[in-house]
Amino acid sequence: MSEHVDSVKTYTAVWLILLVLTGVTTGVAYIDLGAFSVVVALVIAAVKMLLVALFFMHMRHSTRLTQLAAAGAFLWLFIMMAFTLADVWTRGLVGTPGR
Amino acid sequence: MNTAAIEQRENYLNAGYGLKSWLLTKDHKRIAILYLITVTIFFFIGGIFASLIRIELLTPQGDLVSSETYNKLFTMHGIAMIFFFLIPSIPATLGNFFLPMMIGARDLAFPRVNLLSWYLLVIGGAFALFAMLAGGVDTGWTFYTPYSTTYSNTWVIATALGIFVSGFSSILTGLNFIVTVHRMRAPGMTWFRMPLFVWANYATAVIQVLGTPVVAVTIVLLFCERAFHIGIFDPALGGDPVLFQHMFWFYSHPAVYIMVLPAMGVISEIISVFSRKPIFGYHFVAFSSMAIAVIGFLVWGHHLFVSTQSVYAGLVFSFLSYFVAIPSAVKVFNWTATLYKGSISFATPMLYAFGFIGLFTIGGLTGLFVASLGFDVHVTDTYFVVAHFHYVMVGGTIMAFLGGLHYWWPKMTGRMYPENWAKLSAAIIFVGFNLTFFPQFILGYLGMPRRYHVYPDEFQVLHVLSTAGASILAIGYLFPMFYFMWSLRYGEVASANPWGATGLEWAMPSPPPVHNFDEIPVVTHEAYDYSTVVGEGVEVG
Amino acid sequence: MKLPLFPESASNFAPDVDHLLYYLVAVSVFFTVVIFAAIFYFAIRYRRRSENELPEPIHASLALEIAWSVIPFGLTMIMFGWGANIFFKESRPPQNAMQVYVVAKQWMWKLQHMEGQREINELHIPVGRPVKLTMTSEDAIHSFFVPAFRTKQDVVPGRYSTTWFTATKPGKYHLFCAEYCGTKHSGMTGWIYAMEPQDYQAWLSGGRAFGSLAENGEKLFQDLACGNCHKVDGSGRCPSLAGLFGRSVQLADGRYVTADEAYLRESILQPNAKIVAGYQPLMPTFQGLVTEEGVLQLIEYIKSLSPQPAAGAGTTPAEINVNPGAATPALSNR
Amino acid sequence: MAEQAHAHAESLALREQFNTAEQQKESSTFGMWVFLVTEVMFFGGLFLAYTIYRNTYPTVFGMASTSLNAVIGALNTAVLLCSSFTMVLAVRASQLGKRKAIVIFLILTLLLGMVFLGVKAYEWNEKFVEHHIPGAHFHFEGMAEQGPAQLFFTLYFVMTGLHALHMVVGVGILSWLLYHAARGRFTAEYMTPVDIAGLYWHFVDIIWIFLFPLLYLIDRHMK
Repeated sequence: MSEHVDSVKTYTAVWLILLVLTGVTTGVAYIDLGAFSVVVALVIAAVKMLLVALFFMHMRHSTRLTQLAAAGAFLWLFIMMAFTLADVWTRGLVGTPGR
Repeated sequence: MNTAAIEQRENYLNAGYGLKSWLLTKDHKRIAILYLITVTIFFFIGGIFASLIRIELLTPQGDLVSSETYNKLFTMHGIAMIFFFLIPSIPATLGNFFLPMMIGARDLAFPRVNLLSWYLLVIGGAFALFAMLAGGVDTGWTFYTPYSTTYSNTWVIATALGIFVSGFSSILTGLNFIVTVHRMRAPGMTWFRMPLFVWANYATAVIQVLGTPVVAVTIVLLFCERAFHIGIFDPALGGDPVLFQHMFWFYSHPAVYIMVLPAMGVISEIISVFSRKPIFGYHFVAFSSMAIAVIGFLVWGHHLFVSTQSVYAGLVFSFLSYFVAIPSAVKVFNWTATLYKGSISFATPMLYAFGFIGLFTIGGLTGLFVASLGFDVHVTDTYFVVAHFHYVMVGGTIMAFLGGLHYWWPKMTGRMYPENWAKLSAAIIFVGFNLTFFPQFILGYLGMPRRYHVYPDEFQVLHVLSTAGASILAIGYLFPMFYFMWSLRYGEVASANPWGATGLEWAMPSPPPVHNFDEIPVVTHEAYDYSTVVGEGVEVG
Repeated sequence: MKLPLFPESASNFAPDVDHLLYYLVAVSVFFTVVIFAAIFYFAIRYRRRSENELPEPIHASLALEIAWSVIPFGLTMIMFGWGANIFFKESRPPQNAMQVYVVAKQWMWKLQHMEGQREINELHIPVGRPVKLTMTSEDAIHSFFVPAFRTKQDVVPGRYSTTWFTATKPGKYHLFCAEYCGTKHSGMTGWIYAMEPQDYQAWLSGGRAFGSLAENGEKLFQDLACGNCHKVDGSGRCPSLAGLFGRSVQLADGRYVTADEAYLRESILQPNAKIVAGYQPLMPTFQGLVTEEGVLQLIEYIKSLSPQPAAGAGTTPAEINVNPGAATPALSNR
Repeated sequence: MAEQAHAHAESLALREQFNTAEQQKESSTFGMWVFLVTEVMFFGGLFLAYTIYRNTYPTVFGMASTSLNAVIGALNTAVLLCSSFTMVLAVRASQLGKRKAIVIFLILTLLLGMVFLGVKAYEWNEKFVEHHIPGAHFHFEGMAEQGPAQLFFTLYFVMTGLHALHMVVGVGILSWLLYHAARGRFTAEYMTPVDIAGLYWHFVDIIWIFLFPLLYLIDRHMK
């Protein structure tokens, strides 16, 4: 009944990459990349998340439904952020305080 | 009829007696009955607050209660009605009872989680009730900061905790419905053979799962700010009160679709059965439920048009708010088209369905009014908005809830309700409702602000009209309470399919056995194929 | 027994909003009548004659579905455009608007004219002249709502919010607080007196003046010793304030911000939020040291340092040819 | 219909509302994923507040973030990643039905989880000593007005606090799992609880994967 079982080798490889990426993201933070540093931090975190989700959480061979659910969660997170930032970033753009 | 025959046959009601069999049940039907009792209690608590408000507003000076009490009255009316009646009512009672049966399952995917959901609602309700009895809360059901965190000295935290706990009841019900619909449909029950009631509850479950956690975390932040005086939404400490409004309405607008979508599902069932025709444009009505669920998350900013939200965000939210109105319009047109060339019976559920379509149409159209930026600037926070959402919530959800209750009562209890009393109360409710809330549209455009305890005396006549309507409405709501109880003992015994309906739930005896189906049915027909039902000796109630 | 069914139309926005209302009501009545008629006709025409009657199932028609999706959508887009147009006009007060400062506090409105007049829960304004209100709150969120003018704007603590209107009909109009703000929320009301320009002038000169806002601002500027750092020639450790108002300022992180009232208020109460390029974050916060009225006076003083005369500061308003009594007076200053 | 579960071990029998064991497992897994969706939205609200306030007070957030110890944060992240690693090995062992391996890896995961919580407690105590806990005694050096700095630490404590709470719940689940694994309840046929606990644990790890850079590493170069 057990579906595809990954090998220990795969898990170890993913684990080591994750540790390396943690080191990288910490190191990169000490370099002054200006506004770009938050982008780099988020990209590295996203890569680590995908690694954990695909390999450790067996997303690779799970049903399309669970993949859809995960994608849906991040789409809704994006909707919440995008529309709230749409307000915060365009406040006062019309030149009148409070509009 | 042989009432004795009902007693012998084993069904979910006589499968066990005593408190333990009810309080520890894992049967979705019994949990639905527990929910029915809980939401009815909260409906009447909310109703008492509503009648006090309406009596208070008879006079411009506000002679019945002090302003503090009045502020608590409208707040507790809002909280009791929204969080403890409207949100759980249709999904948790009618949805819990009939969704598994309609898709041919023996129970929901996680029966114990279902029971936990009911307990969470009761615990949350207990917190809210304690707060009401201990002194009440006066922040409005919206808890806007910085008033709720800094300036209100009432039971804000206890009530917020109650809503936080009952929110998880809504989340877990949604989770249960999604997994059940995806994983436990009977063989042959494809997505487009499912009844539209199941589609509506599925779309509601998606909203519950995606929206409710955000209000949960907003309440956590509200609690932190109020308890520890740290400024998340407090402008003096650099916080942004409008951010609270964004996070609150991100959930609370989709929450109004949690309240109305299941009602639409009930109406689709009733319209189809009592005109004995499949719903016109089944696919469009099904997809419009999903469309409302999705687009419902993109429009919350229309609650913030005058709250110093930026003009450009206002434009975006106003534009998208018109997108979410289209699926609702499509539904109303399809229901009306279903009546064409049908065989329409005027049983009580159908009267409630007609009432729903009429009142929901007015409610929806006035939604178009308030979605328009320039117009909303004038009418937001006035009685125009109060009238709009009561037309959709009371004229829509409660009419559909009563219609669904009357439609499925024979199946739930094995007894028929008294038809004439039911028709009378439906008529009284319809008249009382319109007399209560239509004058409020005029009041709103005149500029009468919401949540006012004292008002200029030129508004008094309209308020008196509204209060008169409210008293008729209150009487109308008492009728079903009595004759439903009466029908449990003296009602005519109901057959398995008194209305000639097509759902799987009508294929089993009333009241249904504990495991719903002896044999999991194989579904071969479309959703509303009446050729399979008419022809047997069908006594129509 | 007074029973008004329609609010007075007393501002430049009122006719627009009323015409939008007529359009909205027309569309709604049309659809309501169509649906009600269809239901009643079908219900009676196709009522159930016999129990075993089985009507022909009719499933769907794509054309009909598209029709009753696209047509209503078209109608709603007109609603959207019309409403957005009004909203956009309301968000940009004209340059020559008469400035009034509003400070809302739990359960009263404090209004201050440029010339120094202070009013509680009352606002006297001349007819035919655009009036811009710059508002803030000292505690909870309030909302400045004048039904006769069809305008409403939340007054949020911690920032300025703006609303403007031009009274077109002399009279006494309700002022309500429209955002729930506590015990006496329903008592936080007042009156707007729209007066003929000459009556307004009489009221203005008659009222006890406390010295114009800018003068009080200058006194406060000296009391708080702002001058030690903000020297006029800019030699101090802080930027000079001469000619600052309305200018675009470059911040430490390179962004450009126009120095409007909101920027000045934030720089006084939370100086570290936006630091000017080339300067250190040395300025202490005046949060709690300066009242909201004090901040307004300081801003008026800083405005008076700007070269172009701040609109309405003490100058007699230009004669506006308003033909009183006309239904929708032709406003020359549009 | 489906006869009782043929699993020979005294595993949880097939729930009566399911027809096949396969349907029960898929439902449980999908149910957990839907629950994780609600958790994403729950933490999402916090990330939204963080994004807005970091956007409004970039410099203050930068200065406040540099007061946190990034090295300890990085080590703690490594500890949590190791616990995820041992957890997935435990799930793999349960797929193969190797009872002893499940027990060992669960113990390792539990230990690493507790180490993480211990380090967290140490960091919080350090913050307490430095008066960085929001509230009456809050004071942050070199900052004119304390408001926005207190805002950062409010978000810091609420986010890491809720994450730690989820860790504590995770430790509880793992202990329950360990108790049953030790008694041989999980076989190759019935390992759903281990799988689901794994999903939850990995999710809590993913939340920390985002919390660490966003809270600890803002403008680290400014020091």
